[in-house]
Amino acid sequence: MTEPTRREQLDQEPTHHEEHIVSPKVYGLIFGALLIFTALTVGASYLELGIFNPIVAIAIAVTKAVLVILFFMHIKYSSRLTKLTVAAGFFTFLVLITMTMTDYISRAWGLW
Amino acid sequence: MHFISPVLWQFLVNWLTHFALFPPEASEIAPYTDSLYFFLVLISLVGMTVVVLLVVLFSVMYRKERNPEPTQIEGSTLLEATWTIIPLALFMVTFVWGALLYFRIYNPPTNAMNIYIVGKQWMWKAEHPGGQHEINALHIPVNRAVQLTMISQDVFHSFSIPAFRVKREVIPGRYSTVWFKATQIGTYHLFCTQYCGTLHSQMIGQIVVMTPDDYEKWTNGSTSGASLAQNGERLFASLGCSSCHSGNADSHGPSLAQAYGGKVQLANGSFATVDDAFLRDSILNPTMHQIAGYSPIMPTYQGQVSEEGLIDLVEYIKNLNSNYRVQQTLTTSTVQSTTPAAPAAGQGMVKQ
Amino acid sequence: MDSHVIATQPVHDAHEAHAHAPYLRHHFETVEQQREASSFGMWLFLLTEIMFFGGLFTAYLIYRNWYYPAFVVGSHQLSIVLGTINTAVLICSSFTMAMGVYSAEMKRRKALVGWLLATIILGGVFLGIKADEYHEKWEKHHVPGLNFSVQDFTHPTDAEPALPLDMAQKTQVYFSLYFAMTGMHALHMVIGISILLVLVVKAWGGAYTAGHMTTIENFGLYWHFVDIVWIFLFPLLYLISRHQ
Amino acid sequence: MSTATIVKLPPQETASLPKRSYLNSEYGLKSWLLTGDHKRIAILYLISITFFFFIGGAMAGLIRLELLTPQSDLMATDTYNKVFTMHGIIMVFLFLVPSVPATIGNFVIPIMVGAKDLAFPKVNLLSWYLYIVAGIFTISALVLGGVDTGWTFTTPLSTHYLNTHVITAGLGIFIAGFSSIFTGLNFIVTIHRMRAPGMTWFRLPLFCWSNYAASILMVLGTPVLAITLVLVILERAIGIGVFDPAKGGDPLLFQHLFWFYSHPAVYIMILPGMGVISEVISTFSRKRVFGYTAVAFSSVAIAVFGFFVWAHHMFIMGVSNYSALVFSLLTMLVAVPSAIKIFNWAATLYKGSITFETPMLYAFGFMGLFTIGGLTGVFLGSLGMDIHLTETYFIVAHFHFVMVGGMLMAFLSGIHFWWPKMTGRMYPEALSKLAALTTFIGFNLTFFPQFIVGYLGMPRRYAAYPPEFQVLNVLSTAGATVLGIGYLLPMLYLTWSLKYGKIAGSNPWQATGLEWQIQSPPLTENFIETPLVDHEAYDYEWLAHQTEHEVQTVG
Repeated sequence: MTEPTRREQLDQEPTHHEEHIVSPKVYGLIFGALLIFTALTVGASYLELGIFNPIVAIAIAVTKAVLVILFFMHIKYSSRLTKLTVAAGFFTFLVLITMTMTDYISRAWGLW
Repeated sequence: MHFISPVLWQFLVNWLTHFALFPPEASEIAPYTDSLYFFLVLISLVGMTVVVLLVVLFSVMYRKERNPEPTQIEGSTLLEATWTIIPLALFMVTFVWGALLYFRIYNPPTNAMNIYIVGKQWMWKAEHPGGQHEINALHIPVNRAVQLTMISQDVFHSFSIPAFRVKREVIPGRYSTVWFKATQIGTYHLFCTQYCGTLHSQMIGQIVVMTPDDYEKWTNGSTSGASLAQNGERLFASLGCSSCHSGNADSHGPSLAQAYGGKVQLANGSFATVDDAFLRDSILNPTMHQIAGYSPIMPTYQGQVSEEGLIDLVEYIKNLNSNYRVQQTLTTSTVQSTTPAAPAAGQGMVKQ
Repeated sequence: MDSHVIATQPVHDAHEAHAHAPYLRHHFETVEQQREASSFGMWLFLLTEIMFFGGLFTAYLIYRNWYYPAFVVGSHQLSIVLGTINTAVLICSSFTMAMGVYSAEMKRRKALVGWLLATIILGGVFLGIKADEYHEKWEKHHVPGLNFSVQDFTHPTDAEPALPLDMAQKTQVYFSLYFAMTGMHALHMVIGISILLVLVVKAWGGAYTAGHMTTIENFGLYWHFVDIVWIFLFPLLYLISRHQ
Repeated sequence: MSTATIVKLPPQETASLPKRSYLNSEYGLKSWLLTGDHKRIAILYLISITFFFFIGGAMAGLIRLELLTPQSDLMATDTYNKVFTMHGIIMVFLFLVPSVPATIGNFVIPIMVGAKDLAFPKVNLLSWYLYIVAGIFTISALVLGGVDTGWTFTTPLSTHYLNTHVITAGLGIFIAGFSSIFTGLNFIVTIHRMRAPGMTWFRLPLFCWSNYAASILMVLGTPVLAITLVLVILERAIGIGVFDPAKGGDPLLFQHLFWFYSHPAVYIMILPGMGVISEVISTFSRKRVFGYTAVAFSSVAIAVFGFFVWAHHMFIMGVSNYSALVFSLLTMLVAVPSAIKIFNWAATLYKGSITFETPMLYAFGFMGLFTIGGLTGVFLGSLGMDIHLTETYFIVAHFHFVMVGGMLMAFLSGIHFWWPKMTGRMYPEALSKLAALTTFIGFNLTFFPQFIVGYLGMPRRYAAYPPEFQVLNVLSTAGATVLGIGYLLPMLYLTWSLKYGKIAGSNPWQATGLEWQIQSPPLTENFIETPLVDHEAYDYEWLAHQTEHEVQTVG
């Protein structure tokens, strides 16, 4: 049995990931997109969309957040572990909201 | 036994005579709660025995002197599945049983008589529909379903009667209800179990369960003159409610006659049941309970009516069987105490 | 190989002369490991930040459903122009921060300092505008607890419809959340700018352009996170039913 | 010592402590207060949590003394309220949450995974300083006149109806929260990124798994408590309206947010303790833990499910009945992984070669008491049963069985287990067994009567109670005295052993963990060379082979 060097052992770690440098062009594009989305969301709030007003606003905000996370924060180029970490955060946040809402929504349903 | 100090001796006697494992089973619910409790104690005993037995048995059999060489075992999926599934099954039974009990405890029967409870730091105020007021005590008849509509004036309290196995949080700004049917005559503890400040441990009282006759006597003996509904009527007039809720077709507000218990459509399209909580909220936050077809002109009475006043109003509206009473209130600003607003006291306390 | 795998005996001279990079801390094996550890650590910290703001968002969601008219009117008290400008400013600052990270990656010292300074200025502009908005709220008696009056909502002077008193009082809940949320966000901005000031000085000394730039990267993550929070706060607080 | 013992102390004539270790690498107060060494920080934590444990314990003593008689005669009711509030705050936030992770975990986790230190030594030190600042805030709240909200800070009581130092105490807990976030963050990164070559996830000792699971809860749960406390403080200080029913807020929302952290916090407290038990049971039965994977994943399952059950603290508080149903069901599910653990530990004993050293005695105590604590948790998770039991002494007994009977037993077990590693010296075995026994008896005498008095209906947090509950309360107070002695004993003989204890040698228990393969007390850098791991955790055959090999080469 040949003894693997420490360096090799570390490189076999599944979480290992090569660093990727994002080019200014990508940053510029994302920057532009974010500004456009900001304009869009302001515009959309002046339209009468009924129930879709908040949905559109949230959808645009989520899109913007995803762009920032993927590109500005390099998640697109990060290891699976980092992606999982971000996902875990949002998942727990959703647990907090949905499980709290189970109470608030069903309170109005009457006693039984 | 002379060598035992008198204090200790007294203590021992006290112990032997007062030792109890269970509070009295004084309500219809109590036996149900106790049977679930026995079931759970049984499960626990069995579980405990299994664990202790395994630990003791293995400790004896496989102690180093007897078994110097351990045998390495990886694990056993079958065994692990067994002790995953058996507890899971038992816990599921517990869940279903507990849920059924919960329904039973928190679902009042429709014919329950209603008593209002107001909690405040640090006392319980009970208001009977006939106008009897009590502090830190509650007189109820035996074998009669009693529903409590409770609210707190300040912080969270909790209304607990161990002998009845019922308990419910008393919440500021919101009615909560609990019901029970006492089955044994006697006097029982009433506790506030939610920590509510300095004198939390003195927010206690008595539940007095009486025979129907005694109860009748007690109600007659402690009436304060006007029933809750009559007080409500007076308040209704003095707040000027009748100017809009006159029941006429052209009035600004919806008719209140026989509104209680029905469903109304709200301005936002949803439907709501008109219950005590709805009535109370409508007085304090009319905008949030805007009934479809009416304009939002009703002012809020927040800060103008005490919780007791609200209870009077709710009780008054609850007992409005026709608009006649409202119109009478409209025309006569003073209330004749000779005309009881609620029908007969006994009837009036029965819901529907 | 077993016997020497694990050190069982103390060896007096344990300090081997490794050809370590100067910024490699003693307990890491490789630079790679160190960088990944600190980036992962930063992400975990941001995870706590998500949950920190998560509590506020939950409260917001519940009260917005309960008191929608109050939230609409409250929202209309905010200046959409200032809000939009601030959003744009913050997005710009995120961009400059990203470019700062890029400059560090490219080992361009002056560019890095420049981008960082730009980020500081933009952050300062954001806080300035925010302070102006807060000041206006104070003048208009919209600060719950300290200085609040429902006058503007029950008897509006502009085109807004008047709210009934009970709903008007609920605007307090809106403004409480407004101040709690934007206040927490602003606090994060203040902390961010303070750190940036230190970073600029160090960057000027060339600390991050010699190959070790984890600090800049991690700070970038923080700054972008603060930006994301605002991306949600803006539509939630400023843009409720603007069409009404 | 009987022949059954597996303690292999080095021959006493020649025994000596290693010349160089983390304890004597540097001298002076400064070298401790500015240290980056995880072992020294663990010691700092150990000293500070012991300090707070005894303050909290003194409060518990006062509570029990007051409850000796039905009247509130020892102290006024508001004093009593302040005492139990302080007892709760100190024990939960300043003792239980940091107890095992910040002391034992801090000390052994880096060594267990084969690292030289935690990933962020400075953050680790910062976490200790935050803890100290939190402690100062809490103590000053106490000194300035106390706080009487109960450790749950229930609104609107805490925001509008009290004149005590709620803000000071709240800030203390807020800061303590960040201390625990940083500890958790450090553990997660260390376990992910700092493992030695060959140390795969499934070769990790179970102590690492359970601390990892607890760390997830710390990182994700604590911030919600932090923001909730910020809102309470803001509401109290300047009167914003988020929870205030008078302004349209919902006081129940506070409960939701508070318990979103505080229920998982229970698992933050118990999971690391479970990790200790896995190590101890395995070591003293000389067997690998039965069903390693099941035990490892049950920790993670507890952590994940832990986030879905919080509203079971609110069944009677006016949450919707439908919601209560969901939360009760999920509560039943979270009980299952704990059951799996208990049975797997019991099965580990099967065909082992068991010895009964002090840590093992504490571990047996844990198994018994935690089983009772866990099962009574099922009582409280069951909707209908909860109505009668909640807010009574039953719930007090339940969580003391889990927290004191479970967690504190595990903590003491762990301290005795790793004491030789931390200090290089053994403690007096007979005395420590006596302490374990005293603790067990005292504990049962203290808390078992509380189940009965709880079912009888005695409400918690009562300074005065109806006289018919006195007998059980007297039993409880008597037990508390015994329990107090049980806790003072280790304090004394462990301190004694620092100077006079026998030299322990590197592996007195013949345990398999990496931490036992290095000298005791360890070097500052733990390992001279990064270890290469080629065996599973709890591989006693590997260990036997290892010792044999040594004997051959030496001899």
